[in-house]
Amino acid sequence: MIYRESGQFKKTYEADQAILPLRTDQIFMVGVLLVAFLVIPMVASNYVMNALLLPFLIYALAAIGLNLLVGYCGQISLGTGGFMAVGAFAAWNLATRTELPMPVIFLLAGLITAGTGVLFGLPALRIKGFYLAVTTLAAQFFLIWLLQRPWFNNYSPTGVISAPTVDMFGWTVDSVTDRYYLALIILVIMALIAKNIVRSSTGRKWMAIRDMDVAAEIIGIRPMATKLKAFAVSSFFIGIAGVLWGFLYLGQLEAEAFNIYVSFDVLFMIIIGGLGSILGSIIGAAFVVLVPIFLNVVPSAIGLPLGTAMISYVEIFIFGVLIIFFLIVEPHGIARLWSIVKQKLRLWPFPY
Amino acid sequence: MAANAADVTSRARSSEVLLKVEDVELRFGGVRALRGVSFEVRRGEIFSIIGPNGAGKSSMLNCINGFYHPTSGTITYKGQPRKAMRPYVTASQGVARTFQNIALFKGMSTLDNIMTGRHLKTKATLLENAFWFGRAKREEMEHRKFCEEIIDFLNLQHVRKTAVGTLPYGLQKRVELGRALAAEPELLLLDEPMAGMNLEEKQDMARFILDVNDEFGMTICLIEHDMGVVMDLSDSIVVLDHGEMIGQGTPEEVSNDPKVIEAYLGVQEEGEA
Amino acid sequence: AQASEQYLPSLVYRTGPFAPSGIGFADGFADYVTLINERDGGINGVRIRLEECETAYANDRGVECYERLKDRGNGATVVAPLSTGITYAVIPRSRRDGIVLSTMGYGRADAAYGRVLDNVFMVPTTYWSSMTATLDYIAEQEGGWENMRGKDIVHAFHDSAYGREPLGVLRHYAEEYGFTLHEMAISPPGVEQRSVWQQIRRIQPDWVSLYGWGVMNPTAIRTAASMGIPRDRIIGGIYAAQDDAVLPAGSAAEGYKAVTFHGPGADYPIYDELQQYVYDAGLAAGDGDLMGTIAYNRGLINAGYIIEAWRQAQAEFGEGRPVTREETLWAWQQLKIDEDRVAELGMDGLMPTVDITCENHEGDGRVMVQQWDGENWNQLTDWLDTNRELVEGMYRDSAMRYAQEEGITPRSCD
Amino acid sequence: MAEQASAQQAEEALLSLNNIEVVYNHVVLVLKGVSLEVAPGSIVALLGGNGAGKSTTLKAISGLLTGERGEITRGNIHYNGENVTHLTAADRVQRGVLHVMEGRRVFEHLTVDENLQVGSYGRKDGAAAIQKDMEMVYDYFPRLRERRKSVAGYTSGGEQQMLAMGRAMMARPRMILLDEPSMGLAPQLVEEIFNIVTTLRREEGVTFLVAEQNTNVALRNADYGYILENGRIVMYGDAAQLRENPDVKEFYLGVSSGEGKKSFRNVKHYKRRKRWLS
Amino acid sequence: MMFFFEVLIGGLMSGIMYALVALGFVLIFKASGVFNFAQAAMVLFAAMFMAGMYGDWGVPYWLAIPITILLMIGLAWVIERFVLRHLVNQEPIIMFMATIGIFFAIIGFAEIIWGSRSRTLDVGLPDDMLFIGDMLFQQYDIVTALMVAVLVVLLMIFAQKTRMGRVLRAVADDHQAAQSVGIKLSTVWVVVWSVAGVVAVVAGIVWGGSLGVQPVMVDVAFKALPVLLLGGLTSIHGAIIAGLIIGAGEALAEVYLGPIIGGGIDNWFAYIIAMAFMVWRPEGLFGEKIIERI
Ligand SMILES: Nc1ncnc2c1ncn2[C@@H]1O[C@H](COP(=O)(O)OP(=O)(O)OP(=O)(O)O)[C@@H](O)[C@H]1O
Ligand SMILES: Nc1ncnc2c1ncn2[C@@H]1O[C@H](COP(=O)(O)OP(=O)(O)OP(=O)(O)O)[C@@H](O)[C@H]1O
Ligand SMILES: [Mg+2]
Ligand SMILES: [Mg+2]
Repeated sequence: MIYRESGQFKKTYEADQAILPLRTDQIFMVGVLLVAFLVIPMVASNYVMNALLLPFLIYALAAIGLNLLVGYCGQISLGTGGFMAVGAFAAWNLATRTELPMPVIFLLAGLITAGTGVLFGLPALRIKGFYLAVTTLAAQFFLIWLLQRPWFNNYSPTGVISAPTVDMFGWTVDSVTDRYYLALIILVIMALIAKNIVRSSTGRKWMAIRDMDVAAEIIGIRPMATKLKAFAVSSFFIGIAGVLWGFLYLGQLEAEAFNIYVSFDVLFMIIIGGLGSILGSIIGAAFVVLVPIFLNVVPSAIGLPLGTAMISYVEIFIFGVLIIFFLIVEPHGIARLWSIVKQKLRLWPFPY
Repeated sequence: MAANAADVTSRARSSEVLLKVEDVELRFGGVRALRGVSFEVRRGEIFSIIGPNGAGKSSMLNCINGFYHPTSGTITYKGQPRKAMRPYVTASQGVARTFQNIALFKGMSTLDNIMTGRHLKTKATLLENAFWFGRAKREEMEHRKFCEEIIDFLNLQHVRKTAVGTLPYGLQKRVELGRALAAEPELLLLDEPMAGMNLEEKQDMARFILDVNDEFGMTICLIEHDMGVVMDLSDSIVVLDHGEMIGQGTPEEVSNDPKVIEAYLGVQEEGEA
Repeated sequence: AQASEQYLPSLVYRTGPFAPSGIGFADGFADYVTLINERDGGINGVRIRLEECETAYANDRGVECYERLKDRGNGATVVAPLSTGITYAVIPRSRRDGIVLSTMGYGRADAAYGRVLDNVFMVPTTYWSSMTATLDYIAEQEGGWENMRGKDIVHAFHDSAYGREPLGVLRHYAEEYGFTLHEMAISPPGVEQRSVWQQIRRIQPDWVSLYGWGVMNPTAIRTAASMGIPRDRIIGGIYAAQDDAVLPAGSAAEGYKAVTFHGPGADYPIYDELQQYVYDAGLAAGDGDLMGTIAYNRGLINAGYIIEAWRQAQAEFGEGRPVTREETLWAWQQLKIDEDRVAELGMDGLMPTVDITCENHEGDGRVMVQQWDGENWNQLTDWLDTNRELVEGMYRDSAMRYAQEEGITPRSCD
Repeated sequence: MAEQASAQQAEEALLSLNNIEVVYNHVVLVLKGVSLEVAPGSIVALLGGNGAGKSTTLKAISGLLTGERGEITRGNIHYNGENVTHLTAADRVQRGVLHVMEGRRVFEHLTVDENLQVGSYGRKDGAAAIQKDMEMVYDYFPRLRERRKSVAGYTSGGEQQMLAMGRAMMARPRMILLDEPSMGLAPQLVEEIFNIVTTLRREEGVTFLVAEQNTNVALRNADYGYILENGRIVMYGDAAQLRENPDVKEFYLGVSSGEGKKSFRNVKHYKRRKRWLS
Repeated sequence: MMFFFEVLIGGLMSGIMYALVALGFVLIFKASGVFNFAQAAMVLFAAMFMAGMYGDWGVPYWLAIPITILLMIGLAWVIERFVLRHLVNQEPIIMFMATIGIFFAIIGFAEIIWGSRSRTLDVGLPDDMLFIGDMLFQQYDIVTALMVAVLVVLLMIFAQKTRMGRVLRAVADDHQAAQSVGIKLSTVWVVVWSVAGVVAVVAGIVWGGSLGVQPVMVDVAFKALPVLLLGGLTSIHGAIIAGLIIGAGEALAEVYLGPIIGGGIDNWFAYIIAMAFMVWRPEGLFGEKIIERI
């Protein structure tokens, strides 16, 4: 019985209500954070930080945001790319047109995205399920179109714009390590916020709407307010992720780059990772960011004589197969798989 | 349970009419689910609606809590007549209910389901929740305590953290009752709370219902097909058939009403469970 | 062996929505490198090690490729990002790393003004330059600028910054010469354009400038044909000049014109050598049926520029060893490839000459007009000169604004 | 001992479960070795409290576990002499085993009529026969006839329950697994359902395995009964015999020795259950 | 005025082309309650095989098309066997996700065989201008419209006149209950996916003929989705009618509204039409009513 919960009695509801009630999990989490904050910056190469960890952290943030909406509130959205773009362009315009300090810009960009999210969430009162999912594509296509209007990129001839350097409370976030730290800190804080929200009454209301909106309404939950709140909070997260994507990771912004496939990628993350799980969002982001790169690198690393194109085709194929495979093994995502493993460990060495 | 039912003035069955249904008519296209139904529910009583399948019992509850809107007729609650209003408004006025086809939040644990019942009593804002400070934490602990009492009361301790979707049917019914109780309603609508239970479980359930009614003076409006239960628990009964009210009165009156016997009860087989 | 190899990362897009254009380029690029390695044993004996990385034309994957490859081998010295988006993302990175960016026609047009971004090169042309030449050609067809007054010119463009990029030049000319410019946006990806071309048909334009990308091009040509708009009055911009713009359109594309910055077809000495050293040796990168296509030719000349720059760096800093980033940068900053050198390379008429100075990172920007006859691209004009005065002013203004935003002090070129 | 009994009767039984173990989600062990058998043409009742595993047992028999991520990890199921443990649900229906699931499960978007027609999906005996059976169902449940053109999703709970039952009858199965058929039905209809059950058995030789909470009615109509607690069979025997068993009387029939029926009002506070085994 | 009609008719024609793709979605939604994202990939897959067999192997079209149809049936079988079967009774979003997995797997597979170069696909549909009075038509459109009309009639017969329609709806409503009455989900799914495959072949021919066969063909799906929404996810004739509405609306908006707000607006305009409409009628024009009961 490696993973034990016995012997850990909680004396207060507070302790039971904690984010990680089990000692084992607490130690594990502290370990992960220590590694993330201390070990990785020391050992990871520039490439790993720059091209793998940064996008991973940022996508994880976006995935958490989307999971709040889809996984917790049950409103499927395919507009993530569009909302990321709103965040990014809002921040860029604020940064170039005003003198506001960066942290304020980040916050405002998040709020602007939240507002946009609310606007496009309005139909959700009437429209449900896949119908809603498809209507959110309206947001995706409209927002990208809108942000391509020259005003939003200050009449840049190419439509692509360079992101300014981020300056947080006097800390110039310039080197790779700096950018990694900033993304990590924001992710940790936001993940904590997300966790707080979902374990609170707000989170329960969302889940109630997700599981059965009519019943939720009958026990007194206002569907509109609750759904819109989910759209707002989710978009806030996604907007911030968009800012980080442009400002910290790519260093440039281009509306077209936040296309529908970005939305799908983020949706994969939460489904592969686990709907309705903050941890799942993070695992899912790791999966979707890292697996294709891994698949892309492996053939040449083991000396398979495949051309670039063939590697990509195979990569696409295997990626599709892996998605299916994971869904079949555990439709509720890797996070659920993980908790089943924990349950098994609890019973170990007995099978059931 | 907390003695938070202070607003219930009298624990005895009072003569105050809590709910008055007048001439309610409900139509779905050609289907007349309710045809001119009128009755009164007094504060603190256990009131039952019975009738054959498809008589319009569930529809009546749906009208009371605002999920359906009567085509005509009025419903007066706490002295206030009302027309179309959304169910969540009704809920905020102290009406809670359980459903015939279980309507639990399947992906959530038993505890969370019951906690959602408390949500009308939470004041914490989104920001407080996000940072887990101020009212957020305090309220959470208070409600948790309250819900734990309900869980104890309903004997659900062992499934506190289990997702309700996989619970057996009978337990789900109990969780649903818990969720409704958590709202500390003034009027509790129960739609076949004992369907799918065996006798022992029904006895427990009957006990719960009597207790909430006795101890907190909660008014209860019950639909049930088990006549044993209905006759034993109810203070008064209405009988519906094909949307029409065919009988009304105390259990004795109703069970001796030939019209009711013909339409619903059939030849009385005493001892039938 | 590795130490004596010159490492060359190649960011390609052999998959994704724009793969049809990407494949030809990647093949040409790789085949040219193979040719140099096989025929000459490399540059003065320094073999070139090419490594491809698939970007699928996506910015984030491009960045990942850049980061993955930049320190491989003995270090990347030059990168061709092959997409405007990726270019923007790697500009700051490449400046930090001291790596040269070779962006052929795409990317930041204002990088052509060399004082601000010293490591980015727009060789051999930009949208702006090429548009001035296109208008010149049109005017010439109409019998001189004086006849342009009152003419209707449609710019049918990919509704994105790419398509809008030449608008500045067009508007400038429209005002100066009094023709009417109709701006017709086509929403990407452009799979259905009927209503746009119905409008264009109604205008009865004298000329149509087409700035499409990907599937938009063939669809535009097909739809135009179905509306009876004469194809020889449609002139594609440099990225609407693609074999994939005309082939799927079938016979509808006959007569379609396009501007390119290189000669058409495969009728150059270098192709004989490619045949001999690359194809016959079974070393070709692709199926071998893309030789002479526009994308392939672009791959060839992009590789040609890169290798010429290395050659010149070796000549300056010592032959027979791989050159460093600084040396490569130096070489690019004075890259000169004159007609004789082009001929020596076997690319006479295929590759435009280059003359980089401190201030001018483009060269003379010359392009030519080609026409599709249903089978092949035919050269219609010789190299056309571009309006240097206009575009260089535009480059400077834009670059200086960028420098100010970014806090870059433009270097002195005196 | 259940195992022994089943081994002896294995030949005669239409259906026999042999030491079945069911696990949900790879971790939750629900049935812990259930063995039972059903003789052809008999009515067998499966009793037990909430969560005892009745529905799980029926799903194991009909092959509907897979959709719930459950699997049979041990034991086997024989139907009509054939090992059906690993057949698909549709194959079992084809062999004549039909499952009326708990919770109604009608096709919400189809009308009552259409639901019944879908019920006859596997039949090959022509439209006339199907039409005749539909009339038969409507004769049993006149309430359904009134609502035959309504979308099933909008019918009342009891109407749906009748529909589920009627839909199963449309398939003309050899064996029907009924999961709480009386749930939500008015008292006379409960009787009616069991009348139908006995009629079908008598006239068509249909075999029934009924999971039922309404112990009284179930045992009155059944030939044989099994009592399931906590995933195990804790008691079995002839229905009549079970009805006389003091424990069954107290816990399932509500008649504790001598006192007769108690009013629900007078039941003692939350009596803790006594369990045979656990 | 003439111009208006020309735009209108052009729009209607494009709408029919969108509807053709939307039809594939409708079929599978009808049969499993799942929005099949892979439909677009199936169109590309079919087109790549037809064009590839013709271009690389010299197989004539009259042979390549039936082979491709067989291939689509094989594909349906594989998908059922290796994907759907294992996801019976899962929530729709999970199955939806799986179809995205299928999307990648089939595109990857087709590209492994045929690469991602663009190819032409010209099965010889007539492609000339046609003037009726002053108005300009295309023969290609007329042929396409006829093909779609035939297809729709056949599909409606398939879905409504046979028992199949009822069975499909039953399966979509509740997989488990359908199994419990003896419906073989595997058969139903193989049949429906095969039919959707055949629709994909037709769409592949029509769209491949106009765009060439290249990866971006999958983006046509995004034009078909608003049509799907507006028509209702379950309605075959809805797809056609909505196609006409969306096609006309989009074309008119592009011409009369686009220039005012600056740009090509047809990408999102159709979605806005669909969305606005659905706020009024959440299940689309002819979609199955969403049942809300408690
Ligand atoms: N899908 C599932 N996943 C996990 N556990 C499950 C699942 N379905 C049922 N269970 C568990 O299996 C046990 C038996 O459930 P089952 O539904 O068979 O009981 P039952 O005897 O039918 O009860 P009831 O009379 O309330 O219907 C319960 O403890 C339940 O929690
Ligand atoms: N939304 C609706 N649309 C159409 N008909 C409806 C709707 N709701 C209820 N009905 C019909 O109204 C009648 C009454 O239904 P109701 O659910 O109230 O019955 P009930 O008395 O609760 O029966 P049961 O005991 O079977 O639950 C039924 O015939 C039902 O089909
Ligand atoms: Mg009811
Ligand atoms: Mg059960």
